[in-house]
Amino acid sequence: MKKVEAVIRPFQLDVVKEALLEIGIKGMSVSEVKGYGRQKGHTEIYRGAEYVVDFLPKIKVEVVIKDEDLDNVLDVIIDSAKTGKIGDGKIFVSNIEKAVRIRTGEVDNEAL
Amino acid sequence: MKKVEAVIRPFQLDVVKEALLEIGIKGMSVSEVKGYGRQKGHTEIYRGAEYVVDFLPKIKVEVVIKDEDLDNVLDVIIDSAKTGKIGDGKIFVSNIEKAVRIRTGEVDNEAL
Amino acid sequence: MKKVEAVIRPFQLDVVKEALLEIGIKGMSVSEVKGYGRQKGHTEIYRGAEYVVDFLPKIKVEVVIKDEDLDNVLDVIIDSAKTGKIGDGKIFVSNIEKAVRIRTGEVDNEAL
Amino acid sequence: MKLYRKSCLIASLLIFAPSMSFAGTKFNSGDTAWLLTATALVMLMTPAGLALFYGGMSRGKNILNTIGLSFAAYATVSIMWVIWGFSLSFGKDINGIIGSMQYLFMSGIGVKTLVGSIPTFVFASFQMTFAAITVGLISGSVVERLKFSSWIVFTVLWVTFVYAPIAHWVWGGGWLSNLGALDFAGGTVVHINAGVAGLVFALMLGKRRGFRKIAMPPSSIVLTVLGAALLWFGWFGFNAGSALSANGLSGAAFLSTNTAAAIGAASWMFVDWLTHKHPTMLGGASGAVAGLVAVTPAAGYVNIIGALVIGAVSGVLGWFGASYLKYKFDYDDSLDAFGVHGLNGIWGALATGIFADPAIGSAKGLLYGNPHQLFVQLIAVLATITYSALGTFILVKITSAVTNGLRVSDEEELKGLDISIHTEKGFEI
Amino acid sequence: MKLYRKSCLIASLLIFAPSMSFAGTKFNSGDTAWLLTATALVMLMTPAGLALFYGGMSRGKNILNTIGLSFAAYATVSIMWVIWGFSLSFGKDINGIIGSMQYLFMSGIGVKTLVGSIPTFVFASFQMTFAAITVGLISGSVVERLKFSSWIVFTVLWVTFVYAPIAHWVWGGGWLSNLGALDFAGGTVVHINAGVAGLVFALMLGKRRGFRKIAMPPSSIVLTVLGAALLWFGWFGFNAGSALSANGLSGAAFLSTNTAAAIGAASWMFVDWLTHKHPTMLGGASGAVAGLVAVTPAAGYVNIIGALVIGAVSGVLGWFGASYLKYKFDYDDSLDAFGVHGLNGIWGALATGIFADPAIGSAKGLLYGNPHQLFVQLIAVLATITYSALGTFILVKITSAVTNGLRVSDEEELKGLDISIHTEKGFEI
Amino acid sequence: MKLYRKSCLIASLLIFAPSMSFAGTKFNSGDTAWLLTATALVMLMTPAGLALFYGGMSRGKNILNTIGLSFAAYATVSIMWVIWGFSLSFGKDINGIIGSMQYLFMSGIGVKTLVGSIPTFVFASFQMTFAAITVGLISGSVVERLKFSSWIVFTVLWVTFVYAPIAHWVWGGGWLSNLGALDFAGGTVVHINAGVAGLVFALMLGKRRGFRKIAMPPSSIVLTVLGAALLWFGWFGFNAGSALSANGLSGAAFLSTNTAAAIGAASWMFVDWLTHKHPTMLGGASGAVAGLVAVTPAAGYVNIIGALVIGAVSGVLGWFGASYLKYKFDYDDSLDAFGVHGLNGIWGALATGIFADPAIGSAKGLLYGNPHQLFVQLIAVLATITYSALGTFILVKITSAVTNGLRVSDEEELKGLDISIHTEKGFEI
Ligand SMILES: Nc1ncnc2c1ncn2[C@@H]1O[C@H](COP(=O)(O)OP(=O)(O)O)[C@@H](O)[C@H]1O
Ligand SMILES: Nc1ncnc2c1ncn2[C@@H]1O[C@H](COP(=O)(O)OP(=O)(O)O)[C@@H](O)[C@H]1O
Ligand SMILES: Nc1ncnc2c1ncn2[C@@H]1O[C@H](COP(=O)(O)OP(=O)(O)O)[C@@H](O)[C@H]1O
Repeated sequence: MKKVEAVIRPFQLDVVKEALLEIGIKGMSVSEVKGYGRQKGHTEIYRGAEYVVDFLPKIKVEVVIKDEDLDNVLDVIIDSAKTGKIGDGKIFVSNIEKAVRIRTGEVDNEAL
Repeated sequence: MKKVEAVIRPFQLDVVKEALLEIGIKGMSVSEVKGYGRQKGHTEIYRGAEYVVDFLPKIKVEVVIKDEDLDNVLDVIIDSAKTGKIGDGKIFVSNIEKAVRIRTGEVDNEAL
Repeated sequence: MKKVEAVIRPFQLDVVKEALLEIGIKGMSVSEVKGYGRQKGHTEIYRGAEYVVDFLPKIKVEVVIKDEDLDNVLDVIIDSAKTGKIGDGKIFVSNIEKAVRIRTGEVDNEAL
Repeated sequence: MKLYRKSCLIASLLIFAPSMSFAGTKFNSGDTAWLLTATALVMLMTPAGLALFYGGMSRGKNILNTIGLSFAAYATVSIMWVIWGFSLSFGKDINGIIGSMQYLFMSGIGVKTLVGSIPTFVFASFQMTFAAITVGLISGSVVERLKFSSWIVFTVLWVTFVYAPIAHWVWGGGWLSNLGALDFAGGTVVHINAGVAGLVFALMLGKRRGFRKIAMPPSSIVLTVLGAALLWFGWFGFNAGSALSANGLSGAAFLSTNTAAAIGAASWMFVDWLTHKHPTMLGGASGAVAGLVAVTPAAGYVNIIGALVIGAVSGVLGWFGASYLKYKFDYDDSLDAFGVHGLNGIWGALATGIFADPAIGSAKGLLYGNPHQLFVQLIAVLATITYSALGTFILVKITSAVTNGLRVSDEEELKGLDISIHTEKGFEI
Repeated sequence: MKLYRKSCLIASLLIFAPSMSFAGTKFNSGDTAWLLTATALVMLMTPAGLALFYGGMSRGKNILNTIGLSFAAYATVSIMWVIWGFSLSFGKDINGIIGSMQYLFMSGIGVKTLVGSIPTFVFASFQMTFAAITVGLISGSVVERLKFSSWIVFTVLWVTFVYAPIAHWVWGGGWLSNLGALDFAGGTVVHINAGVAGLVFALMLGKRRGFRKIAMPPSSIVLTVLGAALLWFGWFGFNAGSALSANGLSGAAFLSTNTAAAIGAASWMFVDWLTHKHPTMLGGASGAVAGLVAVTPAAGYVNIIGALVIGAVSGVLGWFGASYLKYKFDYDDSLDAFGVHGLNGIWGALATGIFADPAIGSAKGLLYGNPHQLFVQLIAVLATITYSALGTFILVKITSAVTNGLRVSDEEELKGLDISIHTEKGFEI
Repeated sequence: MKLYRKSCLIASLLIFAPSMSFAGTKFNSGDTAWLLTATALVMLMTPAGLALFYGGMSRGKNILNTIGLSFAAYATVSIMWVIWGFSLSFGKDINGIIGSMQYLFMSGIGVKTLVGSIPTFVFASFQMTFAAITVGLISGSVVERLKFSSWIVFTVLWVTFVYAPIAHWVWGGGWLSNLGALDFAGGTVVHINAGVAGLVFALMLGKRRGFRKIAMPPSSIVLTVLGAALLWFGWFGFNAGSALSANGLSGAAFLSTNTAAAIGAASWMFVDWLTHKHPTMLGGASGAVAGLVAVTPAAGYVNIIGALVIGAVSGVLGWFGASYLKYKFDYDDSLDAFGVHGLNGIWGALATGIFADPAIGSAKGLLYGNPHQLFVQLIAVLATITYSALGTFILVKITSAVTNGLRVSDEEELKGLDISIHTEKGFEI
């Protein structure tokens, strides 16, 4: 199995989620992260003190999938998360050795 | 070393933590995630506008362990995180190539 | 490519970020986690009810890098995140099989 | 349009005001004490009550800007009121249309000048808080996308050219004073006026990006409920203060106000419960405000049964405006200034013509054998709607020209107005 | 039980009220101004002060519902008060037990009807705010697990069958009026009554899931402190308003109130510091409320030294109730309505019998050579406890039958009442 | 230094007070009603208004402690005021330096004792709220690093040895009473005094760890704006209440207060806009407070044009103090008690000497041909600065000795004072 981690723009989450559901991905976990990259942050000013906030709010989507779904999933995420402007984010793929569904004890592909 | 990532119900965290401590796991990192899966979300209503919130609050426990502890850890998490109802969550196992304790520079099993 | 995950003290983030930028790392994602380990937590008291809060706020820095940068990155993080007191945190390294830049579709080292 | 009773009262008082002094028999320290208090209460409504009520309903990225619109409205109106606003509204009548500039910078008013039994300085302060909240209410229709500069320009223009004239016609001795319409504390001048202006402004401004497509969860219903509680609190100053004295009429207005707010909250929550199987706190807060709006023109005229009916209907009406009408006609009156204030302002003005009880105030409504009153109320409502809609349309056009458009950029809207306009965050906890 | 002085005063005033008019010599605009203000201040206590004080103490998933209980209590009581509540409490006495229905829908009361020097409409509004907060206080014992429907039904029943009778006995010319007990602003009718009712209700309802097993961190001590500050502010209306006039007695009550609150806050924090080595802000906020409760019956009777002692003890007593007694006897009086209000209501009522200084009010306590007063106070306390406990027991049983049980389901409790009951969140920031 | 007019008035009133009674001709229920209200309004400023204004500006880990400093200041001063503070300030004058201990524990004051037309109990309560907020303001300079025990000790010492004497000199019949300086509601006694004390305290305490090196984002500008709105609301009691009666002078003070606050908000935001291209809401809130500070000594003396100028300058001055001066001279006046209150207190005191209009109050400023007044104001300002700086210096030294240092440990500062001092969190939502 593969874990696909996609760091995307917060406002693209709904689109990405729908796109994944459409190709039969039934579960995922998302979390809020702060991203640093080429995209510029903003400046906050409080009584003259300026703070450059260069970490931007991003959403990390984590989805563990069967090996054979990988290309499909990557395509779908790229398609749905892309706006073409700096800051669209990245996708990272890593290997998952084992998966378990806690409720039933099912393992690996069965667990997804 | 292995990284065990368990996505569990927020209210099970204390039980899971205690169970891991009991088998000698001395460190872990947890974070809040929103999970999408078979379990149903809820609807929020604001002046007639209904929002289906289908991402549910979950806790992700990340613990890096020695290879030989894996089975034990999996058993313990499954046991302690299980309620038997949809939404109990998943466990994913991946490989960790290197670990370092920042304070001392100790590496790998020594660092855990 | 390697993914370096460093769980560090919240107040060290700025130092770590600057140190990574200096060695040419141009992107990273950080998130808030709660860490359990040797470092002691605190007690909260509300009308006589005491709650031991043993999960401490930590920051997880995730950065995906080229294989050849690994040692350099580890050194830099250790250097910049270290205070020498219990609770400085850990670094974990794992393998990344594929990386994609969503905006351009560039892959692997190009995508970082 | 506080026409018949109060405005006539005020108008006549104003005429004689300069000749009255502390040495005279009319000054009353109890009335003055209450009006000072009432003014402070109404003041609180704008930068605190309304700010939180609206702020809590806006998204987390816009909460500060939403609060800022109320805050800025209050500050801006405070300044212009003492320069020309008060004079325009309450200066010597010019052809029934507008007040003279005699009170520019409050000139000619001293510590001994009275309006009725209270000092003119107190009366002017009290009236200022009404002008301020009226503009503040409009902001509910346009939050989350309006430029801050446009808001300031619009505020200045609108108070000058829409609010001040109507206030003059109704309360300053203008042409509406003689029509005989009833408006105890501002159902038409304040609520219909603001609701209609909000609707027009919202239509001209366009919808928020993603309206009805993406979720727009309120940043904090807790703050909205707190805001509603502060509005309710301040409204005692608004309505019971409009008696311009501390007596049985203030007491009647006070109790009617509370009653209508309470049953408005209950009825909105009840409709929630019926239609969605859940009573919402946003519904409760909104219903209380709906009841307060509806009872505003009626507070010093109706008895308790009148207040109960007015309030009960108001919750249903507000619910209808905010949860149905807006979606049916697909306009983005974002926080329902029209749905809640416009509709209930109209209802309250008409209801005053129905329920006015001569045992409370000195007027008779339909139920007490005076159907003419209802007709007069209808005229007043239509006049206000028409002038407000037209005036607002023109002033929004001018504002747009002056500030080079009305909307923030798409990118700013996406990022949130707190950061893009104010370079600040609402919460960092 | 504002028996001896104030209730007698009120009772006699009520008898003569209908014959008084503005033309008479008794109406006073200064008193009326203060009572209008005081009523607004007390109003603020329920949907804002208490709502935040309690809301901040409940968990994040229940904050909105907790606020909702106060809000709903205020709205519900407001409605029923003008229909039958005021009449039941202050209508013509029937056998010393209850008021007649003569004031149903406030009938027979006009803008010129007076109670003492203030309009009856103002008096009725003032009294309404007391009834509302009394119910609101009870909610502290039962939050985080009670069904919303049960709360509404309980509120209606309890005000009708427990609050209104006691208020009548004490303030409406009922049998307790002649006993000679002192209660300046509601120590027994409000605080003992609410505290005891809360305890009974909590015992019948059962504990929250996980009580004493899982951490139940307050959602926001910041909001709790703000709530306490608003309660403190409103309490000036509560206590100094209970003089029913603006004079030296109001002033004495005002200063005693502030003093007791301040030293209550200090003493609770001090005990915190002693026992846990840390002064908590929740302790400070709670101690202020404890002091305010304890001084309520005493405010217009005691001198500053009395107020200092009453307040100093109150902080210790509240701490004892909330941090010790509850755990010792293992009942889930969740936000300590009994621990803070019940205990301090009792202490305040007895302390009034000890410290009443004839130089302030017109009564003498134990320290001024009148041990009998303390005995009378004890009787009043016991009577209130007994009736409140019994009445509440029966009404909770009825409520449970009517609403098909009192508790939300386990799953709803786990999810939090904000989402499960209201389909809303408190914060989304 | 409310010298010339008000303090003389108060001083003379105090002399005759004991002989006045309710039976006399002087007691006025309307004035009393307003002063009761005004006292409640000023009370709200410290544990709610200032607490939120400051709390929202501090970091999330220190918000509760910051609120706690205001809360504790209010409670502590409330207690010491009725024991010895009031007597020290307003007891029989001893050599123009200090009041006698005759009113220890408020002894000798009864419900019929008057000051002017209001009961002494009301006057004492009103004055207490001034003492409390003055200390509270100082906390803005020292938050996020001060020990709680040091704060309590400092509060007791400072009110006793700095505040009470100055209040006596100016308002209690002391030596400054005869100087003829004008201070309507406390520009010198309250604002210069607090601002200077804050600066001295901050310099002695040292900077926060990481000052100017790490980001210190405010926990909640939303709460800061709410706090500013509550301060604004309460300030009507502060300034209009300082007329000690409900009349045209109160009305003038009310309107001037509102005007200066509004234009202060506007001018600070405008400078923001000019210098940073963005108007900030923190600037708006701060500017409103700046305007309120500056108009405090002037409120009952100047006309509307005076109020407009005073307020417009105040926003610029506050901006300059908080955004420039502090960084230029590199001191950590954390929330700008000196930058906002100190500077604007000075400006307001001088401006009163310039703009005092005999048509409003009974004094003439420079613009009305009385340059001497400005000179007198300058003397008053310098005297206050000198005494406050010296006194504070000594008392901070003593405090440090008594509480074994002033600062929390580095580790506690890093963790945040909410957890380390109070074992609590501000928010858990
Ligand atoms: N090397 C990296 N490791 C982990 N996350 C990264 C890395 N580089 C970028 N990111 C994440 O991707 C986000 C987008 O990157 P950015 O350089 O701003 O734009 P783009 O992806 O369009 O090139 C960043 O905010 C960060 O969260
Ligand atoms: N393929 C997946 N990849 C990552 N996380 C998943 C995946 N499937 C489910 N999850 C996580 O597991 C949680 C529980 O899954 P769900 O299908 O609701 O119930 P169950 O685990 O009982 O089958 C989800 O909320 C989500 O956080
Ligand atoms: N086995 C582990 N797996 C994952 N995270 C860990 C593990 N052990 C420690 N951590 C993380 O590292 C943090 C620091 O660990 P701790 O034992 O407190 O101090 P130190 O790193 O100095 O030994 C913990 O708070 C936790 O977030």
